[in-house]
Amino acid sequence: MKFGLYPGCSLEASSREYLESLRAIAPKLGLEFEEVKNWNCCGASSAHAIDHLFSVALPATILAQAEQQQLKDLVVPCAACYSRLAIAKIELTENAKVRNELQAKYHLSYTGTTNILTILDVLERVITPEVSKQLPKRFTKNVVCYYGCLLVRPQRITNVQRVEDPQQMEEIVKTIGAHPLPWGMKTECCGASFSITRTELVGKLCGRVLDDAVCRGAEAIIVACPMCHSNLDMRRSVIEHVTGKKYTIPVLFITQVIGFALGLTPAQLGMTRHFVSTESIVSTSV
Amino acid sequence: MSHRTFTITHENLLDVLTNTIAVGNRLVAPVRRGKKLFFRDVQEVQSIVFDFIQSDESPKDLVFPRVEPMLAHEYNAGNVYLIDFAEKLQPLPTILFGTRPCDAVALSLLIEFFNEGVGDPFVEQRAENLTIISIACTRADSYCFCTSVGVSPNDSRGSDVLLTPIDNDQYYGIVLTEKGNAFVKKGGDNFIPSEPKDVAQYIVTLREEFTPQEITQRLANAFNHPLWMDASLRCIGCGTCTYVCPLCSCFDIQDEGTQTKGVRLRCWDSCGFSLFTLHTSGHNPRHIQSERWRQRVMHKFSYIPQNRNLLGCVGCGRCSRLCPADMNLKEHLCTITKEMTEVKADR
Amino acid sequence: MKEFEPKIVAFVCNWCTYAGADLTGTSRIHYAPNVRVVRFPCTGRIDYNLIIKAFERGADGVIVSGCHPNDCHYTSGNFHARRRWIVFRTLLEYIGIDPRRIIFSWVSAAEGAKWADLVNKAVREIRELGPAKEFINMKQWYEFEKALGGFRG
Amino acid sequence: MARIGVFVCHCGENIAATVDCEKVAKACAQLPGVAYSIDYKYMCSDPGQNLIREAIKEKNLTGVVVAACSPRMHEPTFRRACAEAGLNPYLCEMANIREHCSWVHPKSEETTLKAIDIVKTIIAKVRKNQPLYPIKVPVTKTALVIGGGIAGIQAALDIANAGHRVILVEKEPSIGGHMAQLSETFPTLDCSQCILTPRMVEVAQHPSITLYTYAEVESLTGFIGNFVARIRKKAKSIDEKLCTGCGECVNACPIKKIPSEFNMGLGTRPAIYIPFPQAVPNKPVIDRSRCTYFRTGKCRFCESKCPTKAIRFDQNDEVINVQVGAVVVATGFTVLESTFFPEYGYGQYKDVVTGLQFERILSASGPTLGEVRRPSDGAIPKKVVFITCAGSRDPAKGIEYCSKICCMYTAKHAMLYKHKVHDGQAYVFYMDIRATGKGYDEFVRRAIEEDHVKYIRGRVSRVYERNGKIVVCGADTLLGAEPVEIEADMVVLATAGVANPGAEELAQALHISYDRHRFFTEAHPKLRPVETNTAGIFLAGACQSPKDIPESVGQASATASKVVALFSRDELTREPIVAVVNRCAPPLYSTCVGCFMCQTACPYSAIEREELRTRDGTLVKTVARVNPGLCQGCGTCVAFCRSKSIDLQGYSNEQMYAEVVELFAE
Amino acid sequence: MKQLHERAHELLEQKAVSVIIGYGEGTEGRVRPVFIRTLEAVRLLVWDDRCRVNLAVYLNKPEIRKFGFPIAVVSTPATVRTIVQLIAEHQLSIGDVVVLVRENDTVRALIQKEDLEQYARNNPVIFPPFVIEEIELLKKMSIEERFTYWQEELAKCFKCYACRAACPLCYCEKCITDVNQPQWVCVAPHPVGVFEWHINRAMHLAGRCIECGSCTIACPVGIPIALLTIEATRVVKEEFAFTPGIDCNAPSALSTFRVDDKETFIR
Repeated sequence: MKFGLYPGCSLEASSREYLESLRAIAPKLGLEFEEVKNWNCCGASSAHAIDHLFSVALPATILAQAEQQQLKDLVVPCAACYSRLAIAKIELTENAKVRNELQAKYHLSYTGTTNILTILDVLERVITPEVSKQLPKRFTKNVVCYYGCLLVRPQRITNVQRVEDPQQMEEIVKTIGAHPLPWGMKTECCGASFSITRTELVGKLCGRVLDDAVCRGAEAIIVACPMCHSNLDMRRSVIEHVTGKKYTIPVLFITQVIGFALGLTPAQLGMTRHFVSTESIVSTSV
Repeated sequence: MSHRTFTITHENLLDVLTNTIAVGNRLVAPVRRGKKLFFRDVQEVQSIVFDFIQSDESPKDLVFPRVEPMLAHEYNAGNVYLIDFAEKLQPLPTILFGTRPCDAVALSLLIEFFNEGVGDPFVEQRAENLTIISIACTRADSYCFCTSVGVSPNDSRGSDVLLTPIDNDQYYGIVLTEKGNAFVKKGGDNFIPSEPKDVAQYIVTLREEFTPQEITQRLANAFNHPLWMDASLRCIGCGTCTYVCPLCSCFDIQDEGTQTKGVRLRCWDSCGFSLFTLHTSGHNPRHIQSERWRQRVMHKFSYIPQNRNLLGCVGCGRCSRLCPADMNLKEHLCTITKEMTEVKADR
Repeated sequence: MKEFEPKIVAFVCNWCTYAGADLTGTSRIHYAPNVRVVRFPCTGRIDYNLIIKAFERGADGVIVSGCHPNDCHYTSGNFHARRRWIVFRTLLEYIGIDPRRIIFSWVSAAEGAKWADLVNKAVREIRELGPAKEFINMKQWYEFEKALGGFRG
Repeated sequence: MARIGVFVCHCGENIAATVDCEKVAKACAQLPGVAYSIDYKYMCSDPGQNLIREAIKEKNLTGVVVAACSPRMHEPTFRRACAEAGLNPYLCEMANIREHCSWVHPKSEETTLKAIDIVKTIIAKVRKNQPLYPIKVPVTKTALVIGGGIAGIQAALDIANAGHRVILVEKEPSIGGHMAQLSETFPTLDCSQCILTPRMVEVAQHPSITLYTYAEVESLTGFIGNFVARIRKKAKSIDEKLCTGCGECVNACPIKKIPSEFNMGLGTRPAIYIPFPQAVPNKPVIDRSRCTYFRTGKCRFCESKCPTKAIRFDQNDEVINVQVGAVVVATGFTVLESTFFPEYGYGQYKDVVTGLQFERILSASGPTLGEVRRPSDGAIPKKVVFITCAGSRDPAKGIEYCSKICCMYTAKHAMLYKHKVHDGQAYVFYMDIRATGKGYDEFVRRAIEEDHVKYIRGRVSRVYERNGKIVVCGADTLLGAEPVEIEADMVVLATAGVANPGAEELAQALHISYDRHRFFTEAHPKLRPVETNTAGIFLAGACQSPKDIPESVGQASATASKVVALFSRDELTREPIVAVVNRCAPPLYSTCVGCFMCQTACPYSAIEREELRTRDGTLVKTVARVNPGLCQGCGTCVAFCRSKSIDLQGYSNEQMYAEVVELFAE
Repeated sequence: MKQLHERAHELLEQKAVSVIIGYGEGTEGRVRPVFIRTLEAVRLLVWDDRCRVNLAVYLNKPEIRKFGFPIAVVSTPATVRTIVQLIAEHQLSIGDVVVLVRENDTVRALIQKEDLEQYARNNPVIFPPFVIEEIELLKKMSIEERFTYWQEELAKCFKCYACRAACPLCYCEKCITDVNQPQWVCVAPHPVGVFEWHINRAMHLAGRCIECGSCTIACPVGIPIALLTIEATRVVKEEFAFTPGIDCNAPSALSTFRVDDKETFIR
């Protein structure tokens, strides 16, 4: 199965392991990716707060390029990038005014033929019951799936069924043997880009997430967003400082746990790059 | 000019017509409006169309307009005042140029019809002021059937001047009436006197499909023939055929106005309309379309000949050309002559 | 020369605008005398043909007014009327008749002042537009007839 | 030729001050058809009216125009005067030269000319007036009440007590409705059942009331005074005459675990059941969808235990047609279930309940016998959070309106909880407290001040379960929007009151209108709050909008008085201002071609289909017919009809046309 | 054409229909409506690009109805929509008409509601280029130019009512123009009478016109008369999202409403 791919900046830098693990599992699942050529910033976290038209123009450039490459389905692993691209697509297809302005100002043309998919949409398609039967390993951990905000919201854009209690990630991890637990922080905010400006706040918010995960007996938190990951993983010391508790629970990308079940090594999956040790997972899984 | 026959070049003819307008005559001639050809008031002679087989509209409303105000009335404080438009009518001297001979024949019959008996002051006054310059037919199409109804492509009846296009962009003309003479006189040197010529070679030949007598005879006993129904199934009941017919003369009197003031109008009507013969009681003696179609054919080809010894048709073919349902009168008449032979009256 | 005084006819519903115009009266609010009111049970009853007739007979403007949406005495007559007007207005414009000559409005039984205001504005606006020339043109066939001896296109 | 009399009123100085009335009268005298024209100081006075009466007789008038004030004022007066003189009242019209002329223009020539214009147009109209005769419709003096909740019960009793017959239809096996489910009622805290039960019994025993429970109205045809209702009596599977209500069968039923509707799913019931102990009628029904016998063909335990042999497995639904003169719709409402709320856990947490469920928990006859115990583990909750406006006043959820009763019952819930669990803590999250009723605000204050219920002004963003607790995350907007997190044992959602699931279908069956929330629409929000737009159909209770008990009862009595007023006459007389489909001579019979596109234009569903036949019975065509009993005379169909086959009496095409044309006649 | 002949043969042989309304060769290369009632006559049927006139008009004609339903009609997409609209307007019932259509080079017979509606939905009426040109031309005009344009065009009208007769949706037994109490439409073909007639025609077809163009084809004096009803239908489509002729149960666009219909023009 071939998909277009828009990695975005995080996947090339702070969350390299996300892209590495995705590229690592791809051949085993029969996935092929064609990267959008000459891609630019999606504008996440700041553009939409400054200039609406510009915030659409940035992702629109990417969409126009994807369309030129005739990429029918475009995977956007980063939740923030996904949100920007999906919003831009809706603006471009439904808002004639914006479309015309963009055309006039930036000479962008996009007809809406490219679909935008989250990483979950892709995995859901390729991890069929047959695939799950043939996995060399099983990831039999108690886990909590953490969606954060942008994967599911706003509902108008994402079309997620149970917006406060999504199930997509749970269904995927179940197929590789994990036991997803019900919990309360599934779609709470991690603090996202406040990580830089108000690190304490991120500590507080992520603390709640970790607290709930731990007290439910989870052994790992599964994420599909580089921002969520870095806040829960990289900011662990700040979190512990704020809450005054210690947490050892590792935070894994969904691509990593799948890679694990596919028999890939932690190094192949970039697990060695994590701040919080993933040893507990690696050593005990079968 | 003493001769009754002449020649004139196309260019000179246009000059004459321009001059006619300049001296205050009204010139009506065939002009195009979109894809259609109408007789309209002409200011620029360049707009006159010469190359055509038949116009879409007939020139009949020059004498029998589609709307004719006949009188106006007013009620005021117990008194009624009347204005008779027949008295007020002052038609401009009008040159009708470029009609086909069949139309000229039709106009003469129409005028004759209206002037029968007490006469019709409206038609009469208009006819008096009308000079008809017709041009003989050098072409015809399959809808034309003048020769079958006793009219010829260069019929001179009804025309004041009859022109025939001959070689070298010239016309050979015959002056037929005093009015025609007056017209030619005003044209002065442009008209070159000529000896009478035989111009038959220029005139289109049209096969005679049947004779008027044949039709009239067949129709006399054909009232209840099933052919009427079969032939008129596709007729949708509009008034196109009657309104474009140069001879159809049925009209409807309409009053417009209020309690105190109004005007009486004479408007065209059509025997094809379902309301044409509707009685107040709700009864309609011609209640289906086939009966109306039969009426139209019978009227033109049986009743009029019986009463007036002429046909109500000149074979111009407009009704067939313009019929939205392709009701072809010539074809129909041929069928009648062929198929109605054995049918006896079964009433 | 005397200023052009437009003739305007107002088609109003009995329950809202007619009552509103009554209120204008009881409130003694003066307004321009150019308008003549025709009372209908409901705006839903107003036939577009009557609007045409008014113009043909010499109106320079027409006011059509009834109950505000959701206030119709018959619940939905005004909604039906509104739909009819949307189409009628567009068609008139398409055929070349200035839609500004027809003024549509909602005036409730409580809006006496609005009625006076509506009439005054309508008179002012139509005065600026001048006589309804489109319909005057159409009626000229009558003069034409006298001059040329027959109406023809 | 018409002989019209024109009577120009001076109205003292009201008209005469600015309009030259004499001139108006003189001008009108010149018009065609005017036989008599006069001005007078006060036309509405006795001498004035006499003037008209005399003129009608002496001048043999065929029409009357009174140029005076607004027809909305005195049209009935002058029409009556004409009738007294033997002239059909509908041949009299008024020209409004006061409100529309003398009062709004200064004294001037122009004002007088306008007055003449106004009178002229009305004369033109009267020339085309036709005599009309009031429409008389007989009245069947039986009322159909749909819904046996407190509103339906009250309406039925009031109508029956006025001496009329009532048919009460209830779709559940027992009457009582939501009120029967309530524990105690605000603001007096009297027991709901205790005040309701006597009324239920009264209904059952009333000689004028026929009660059909477990029955539904399928369709309604006809019009005011003359409806025919089709009622489906669902098979109860018992012979009610034989059944004594002993309950042996209920005990015998092996299927016990069916969630009880009456207890809002918190308790269970068997397949043959009496919904609650005080049910009326107190006889069981078999729920065929759950009964083992009906599902598998075996069992019949109940039959074997029945001492009177009253079980009837072979009973069929019975469909009856009843003739009624009026219909009261009192079908009530329902509340949103907790599954509706994503942020409150989609109903997945057992201890997040709706207000109605909490009523059952509080109720002495409820699943916990009145002890406050939470559904998940039966523990007594020590911390209960009440969330008001769950769904209500939330445009994003599609329920913009206030459900009206939640503030009060939440205060009641919190109070009753505190009364039963003395060491418990109750929190109420609220947007505003709407306690606008007699004793209502005092009641809420009591909850706060005496029972120490903690009211927190703010919305709850999320509820989730953790370690057997329900964590409620919200904000206290009175404390600077500080986030609040409460680990509660139980959460009660005051979920929005919404229309019943079948409301739309019922409205369509009855031909009444409903709003976009599917609540039935009243004829006028202020002046006709209990009538619908369909004459003869009335509303009571929460089917129109959420209501508390006193309001429902009040509205039910109001409705009853409307019905009784309708039944006080043997015949209804209606203004003949109705639309009529034309008839003409054969073979056309009518110019109507039966496109029936007018049907949707009619707000009253008054346009029916009528088959036109020749004398020998051959069908000519099917055309529209306006039912004069239903038509209210708006004329929308008239303007719509392409072939002008419908006309409105009193505002006919000829009349309106004449008026318009006359305006411009010189 | 061969398929059509086979189908027609089959229908007549099985007595499934009383008559087949189709196109046959006319005069001067024109096609004309033909009414096939016998097996021998089936060969007269032709079906090519000339077959544009909407034959549904004959379904309203009493003489044709007398043959008895079901009747088969050789149909263009516009004819199908017309038949659906006639069903919606209670002039025909499902099963009265066997609708012969061309689909992917085969001839199909549509009878059932779903089939008719599906075909109608999938096969919109396509305007010939000159109509689109004319529409664009009018769009660009100022209101005064449009007035002049229409005055010139309508001046040709002599009220032969070919437009009415050719329109399958003008089935009233008494047309408004024939109503004289009161005289809504002046009978005379003077400018006022002509204006009244055409505005009424457009209003009456608003939200009903299938845009088949039969009226324009029929007009003997060449008025682009369909433009008016096309415009009326355009407004209805744009303002009320209503397309006629695709739903056998649709009510009329003008006898229904939405509470949020546009009212920017109302004060």
